[in-house]
Amino acid sequence: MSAPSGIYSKSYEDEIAIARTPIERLALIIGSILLLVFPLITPTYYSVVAIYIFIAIISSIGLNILTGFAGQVSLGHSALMAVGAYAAAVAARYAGLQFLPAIFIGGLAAACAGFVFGAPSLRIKGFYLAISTLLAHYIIFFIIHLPSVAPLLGVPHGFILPDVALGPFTISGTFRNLYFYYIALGLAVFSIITAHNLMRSRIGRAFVAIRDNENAAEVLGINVYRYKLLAFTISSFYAGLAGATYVYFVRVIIPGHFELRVTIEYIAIILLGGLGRIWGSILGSFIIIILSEGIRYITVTYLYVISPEVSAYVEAFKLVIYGAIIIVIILTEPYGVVALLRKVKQYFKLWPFRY
Amino acid sequence: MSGEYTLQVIDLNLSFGGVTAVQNLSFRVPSGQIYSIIGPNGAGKTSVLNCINGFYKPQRGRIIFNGREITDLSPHKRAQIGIARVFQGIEIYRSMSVIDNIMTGRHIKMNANPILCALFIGPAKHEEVRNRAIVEEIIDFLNLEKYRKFPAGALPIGIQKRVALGRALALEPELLLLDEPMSGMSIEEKEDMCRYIIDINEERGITIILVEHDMSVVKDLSHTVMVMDRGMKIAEGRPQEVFKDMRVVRAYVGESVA
Amino acid sequence: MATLDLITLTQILIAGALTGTLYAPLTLGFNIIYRSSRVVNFAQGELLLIGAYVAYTFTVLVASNLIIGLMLAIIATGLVGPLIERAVLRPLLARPVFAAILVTIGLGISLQGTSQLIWGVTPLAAPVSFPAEPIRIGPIILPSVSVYSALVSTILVSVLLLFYQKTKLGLSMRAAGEDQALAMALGVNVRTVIATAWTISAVSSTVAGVLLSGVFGFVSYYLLFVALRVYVAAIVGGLDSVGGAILGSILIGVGESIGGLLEPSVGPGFRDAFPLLLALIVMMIRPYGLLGTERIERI
Amino acid sequence: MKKVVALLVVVAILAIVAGVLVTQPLTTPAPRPAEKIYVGYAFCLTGPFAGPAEDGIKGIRDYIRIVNERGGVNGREIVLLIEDNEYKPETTIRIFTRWKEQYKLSAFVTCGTHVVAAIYQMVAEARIPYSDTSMAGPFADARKYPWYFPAPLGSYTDHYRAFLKWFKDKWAGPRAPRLAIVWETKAFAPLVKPGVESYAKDLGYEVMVEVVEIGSTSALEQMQRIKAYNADVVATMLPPAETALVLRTAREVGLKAEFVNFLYSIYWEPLVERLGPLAEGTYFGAPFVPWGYDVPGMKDLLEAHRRFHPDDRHTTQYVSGWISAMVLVEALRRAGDDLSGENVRRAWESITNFDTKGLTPPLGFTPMDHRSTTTIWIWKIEGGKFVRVAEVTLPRDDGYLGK
Repeated sequence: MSAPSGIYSKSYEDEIAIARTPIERLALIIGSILLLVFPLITPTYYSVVAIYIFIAIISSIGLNILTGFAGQVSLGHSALMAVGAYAAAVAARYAGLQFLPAIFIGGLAAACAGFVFGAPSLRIKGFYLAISTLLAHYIIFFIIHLPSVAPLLGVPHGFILPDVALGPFTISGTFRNLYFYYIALGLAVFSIITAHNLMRSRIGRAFVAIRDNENAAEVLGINVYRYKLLAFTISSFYAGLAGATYVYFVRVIIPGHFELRVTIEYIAIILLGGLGRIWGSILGSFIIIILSEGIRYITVTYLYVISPEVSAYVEAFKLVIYGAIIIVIILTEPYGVVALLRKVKQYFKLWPFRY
Repeated sequence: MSGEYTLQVIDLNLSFGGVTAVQNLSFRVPSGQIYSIIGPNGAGKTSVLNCINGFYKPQRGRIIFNGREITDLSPHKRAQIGIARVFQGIEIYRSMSVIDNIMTGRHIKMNANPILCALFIGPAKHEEVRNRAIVEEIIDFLNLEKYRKFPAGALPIGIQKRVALGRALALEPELLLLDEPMSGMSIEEKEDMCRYIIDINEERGITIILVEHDMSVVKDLSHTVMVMDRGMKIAEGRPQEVFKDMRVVRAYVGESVA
Repeated sequence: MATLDLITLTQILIAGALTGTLYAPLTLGFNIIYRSSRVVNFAQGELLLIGAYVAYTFTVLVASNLIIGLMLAIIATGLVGPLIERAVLRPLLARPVFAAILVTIGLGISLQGTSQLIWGVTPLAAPVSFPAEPIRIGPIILPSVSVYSALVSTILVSVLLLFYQKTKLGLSMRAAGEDQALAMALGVNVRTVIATAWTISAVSSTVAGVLLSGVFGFVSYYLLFVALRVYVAAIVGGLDSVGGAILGSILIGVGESIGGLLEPSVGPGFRDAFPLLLALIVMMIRPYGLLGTERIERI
Repeated sequence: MKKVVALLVVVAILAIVAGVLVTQPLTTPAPRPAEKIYVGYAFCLTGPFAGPAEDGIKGIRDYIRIVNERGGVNGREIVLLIEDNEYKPETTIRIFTRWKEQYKLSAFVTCGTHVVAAIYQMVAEARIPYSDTSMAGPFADARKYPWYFPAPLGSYTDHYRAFLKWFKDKWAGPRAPRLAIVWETKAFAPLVKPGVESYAKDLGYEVMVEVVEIGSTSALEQMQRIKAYNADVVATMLPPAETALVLRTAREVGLKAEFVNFLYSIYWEPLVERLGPLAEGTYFGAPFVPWGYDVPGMKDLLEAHRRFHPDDRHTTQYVSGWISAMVLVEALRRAGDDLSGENVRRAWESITNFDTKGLTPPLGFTPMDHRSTTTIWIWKIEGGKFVRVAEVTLPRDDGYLGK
């Protein structure tokens, strides 16, 4: 069903390989080359947008693991990104850690926080759980703003992170964005592969089992609470990684990076892309960021030409369109763009014979 | 296998608020048997299974599995020591493929940690492949080859029930709880299911507790039948004997008659 | 800090409870949509904003009489609510709940833009201005807007309860609130129920918008910040209970007051944080909210 | 089939969006000939300060329009790039990166103190003078932030300091005056409060501090504490809605004290109108005149307004935009033909005693100090009008630079 006829796997190892058909392999190679060459042949602005997309992919993969796979709704994702970002920033500033160890520390710190965020999931379910994570979000921000903590973290006007250093190489100056593109790409690929592996292993299956039916999962010997906590922890690791990478990119860490609307945006990304699919996170990040960036660009470029007096109205118009497109996509395909693409794939697989 | 009885239920009492679901119930399931529980709707059959599984905490009573007291054990621990369950409703994972559904049943037999899983190297990968072979064997046993990669939710009900059975088998349990495995099936599907149940019991030596409404099935399959009514045991014995008992017939008045 | 005497404490608690009634209509609006269709409406804040702007339009620009203007505003939003539902949420009936959530997010963004397109970004006059002089009961000072909002909330809830108890539609709504599938099987027209829920929600959001803008004296974008508490209030009270919405709102108000009282000793921002801690504790003890009913899962 | 059609529509929309995005800069060659001057305004046209910003951008645009009509700066036309930064740092970063590539920016202007915090480093690396509508003290320290020029309207801290100095000078009470600072911890106030607080203590004030967070609906406890404290002055550092809340609650608890408010929350006619009696008698410090104030510099402004927006709202924020555009144009004029960021910055720092014909006190910058002026006018709201009650000149004291 998933592979065209004529594709045989000689062993189970073959079957679980990532690219199985020649077409898939070709696509993988061409895609990799395109991604590697992209920043070299386009203006830096596109690399910057791409970096945002990569970071969104990392973070939304985390949210998708929690919400899409394990079925636990969270409104605390941006707070976890903040925890990761602040942990990395503190590690870099006070312990002098380099980029990779620092963002790793960020991921771990967020994972620990996520473990705590998930604690209520033993008793609280569904939207109630979402609100408990929302409360956790605000409590984290309250702590960050406490007079005894705030100066240490440079809250609220932020402190500057050191340049990204990889071993003896320091990345700064003119080509900073270019190098950072590759770093973010690498981290995004790392996240995609690890998440893909996790989700096809016993852990991913346990998550889906919990999402679909907790009782059935229990009788299969899955410790539901433990796996929910694990889902929170793993999800938060990606959130922390994304948060840390993000602040390294923008150089300054301020609480304003991680407001609630960021969480909402990530929820939109995974819902739009497709819940419970790693591809959903990738496509969703791509669409949401291109959309918000593109609509801004088009409205500003073309509407200001018509009349320079319309400033605030252009912005309002932009919001209306952005919201409307999200609505239209979901009304067209409630299961997200991934489901839509699968239908198209099926359609063309059978083409020109329809039955 | 320790002892003669795989499961002993002693003086079980369960109530919700003021409503009594199970009352002073004791029974023993001999090892290697198919033990059926029958009774009219609301007799408390499923509640008993839920107590054995650990979903309901009885107010009083003990449950002993293989000589070990499990009354206070959580459901997933009970699964880990060898109690599997197929639910009355179809509770397979609809979005997963048939293979993944049954692979999920192998959960307790696998133990790679998250980091190994994320990197998909070494033990994690070997484990996946090894268990996959066992799953293929179960698929083979239940004749599910055709549907291996279909999302389970898209399959006919009869096949879905078979997948659920396969998933339970993947646990390699000692005790299998089947809650109305035949409901909603055609005659042919029922016949198939009966054969699988007998094979599971005889070839794999798995003790089975069967809750079923179809009396002909119960008669044909069971070694022992227990009859419940309003939370109490009203009869127990070999199928032929039990069905002669007048109380049983009375319990079924107005219900599907044996 | 001045010594905490009984009068101050009473004052704080009463004022807090009254502030809570400011949130109550909005929480109610959120709650009703959830009850009728299990949709978590992330556009509730935007409904509030639109409601306040519409009220401004009718009271300041269209009608010279305040009461007539407010009536017109309520009618207008009461029509807009179900229209929104019809346009974007109806097609998702019986589709995944998550899709509905995303649609409400998109709806919120669009409504925000629409409000800006129509009413601009300059603060507009509040539809109703409350007297700046407080109402005094002995030594206790109560902001007039809080007192009026308590009054309005009481009326709103009474009317709603009457509607629930006495009308057939109300009965259907209660039935649908308990169990949608069952209600459908019993011949309840779920579409009508959901449309009615959106009407009620839009109207009570408008009422909330009028009251809340009265606190500041003008209508603008900031009303969205206020709306965030609603989710917490709804959860504390219990999502499936009308009484819970009111109780939750009041508790959040009282929590804010107590937090404000303790702020000098705990730290800045405790006024906002304390209700959340309170909510977390409530959820730990009663995971389905104070007045919510726990659903026993059938296995 | 319907699905597929709908899908195609969506794909088409996305393709157009992506297509325009990709092709646009390629069709317009990136390095443009230098006959035009490009200045980028990433402004908060949505968000909590959208109202003032919208008026401010009109003032800026009208001034630049007039300059262009009169032949531009040194014969070059100024091109204003305006986009909405949504009051968010990340949006600003994307806008800046794009402009930087598409145009040779001579200056970059944003809106929002937290935006400055997040983006300063990036703009400084691009070596482009960076200005802003905000005037937070710490960034005015040119030793630390050499590329940043706060709005040429004093600094927030100085606005409050000038008032405190003036109030202290006329204080005749038997005890030290008591100051209550009401701030929020999430937006701009944390950058203002420490400087004001330490200055007040230096002046001999007794100080207490209260917090009213953004989004509050009640400030009863705080105002009661302030009343119990017997404060003589209340300094609010809050956005408009919270300022309104505080004024109202103060009235309700019967708090009798002088209020000195944040200029962006009060120095704007629509807000004063909305607040009505609540705003009466409150103060604020601002080194620029309101709309229609009778000074020579107002003539051009009124004229421009008459021509470009005959029916439009006339506000103080328009004036502030106009003034900041004046300073910008002056810097560009002094930069001459070399419009590189370095040179524009040098030119900007060479401005001394810039005369705005009464719109502001004389403005000036030095390489060490980017505060435009430390002469602050104290304004009082009387009868819904802004009345100038005093002029206070603070010493350009290094000790307070960056606070």
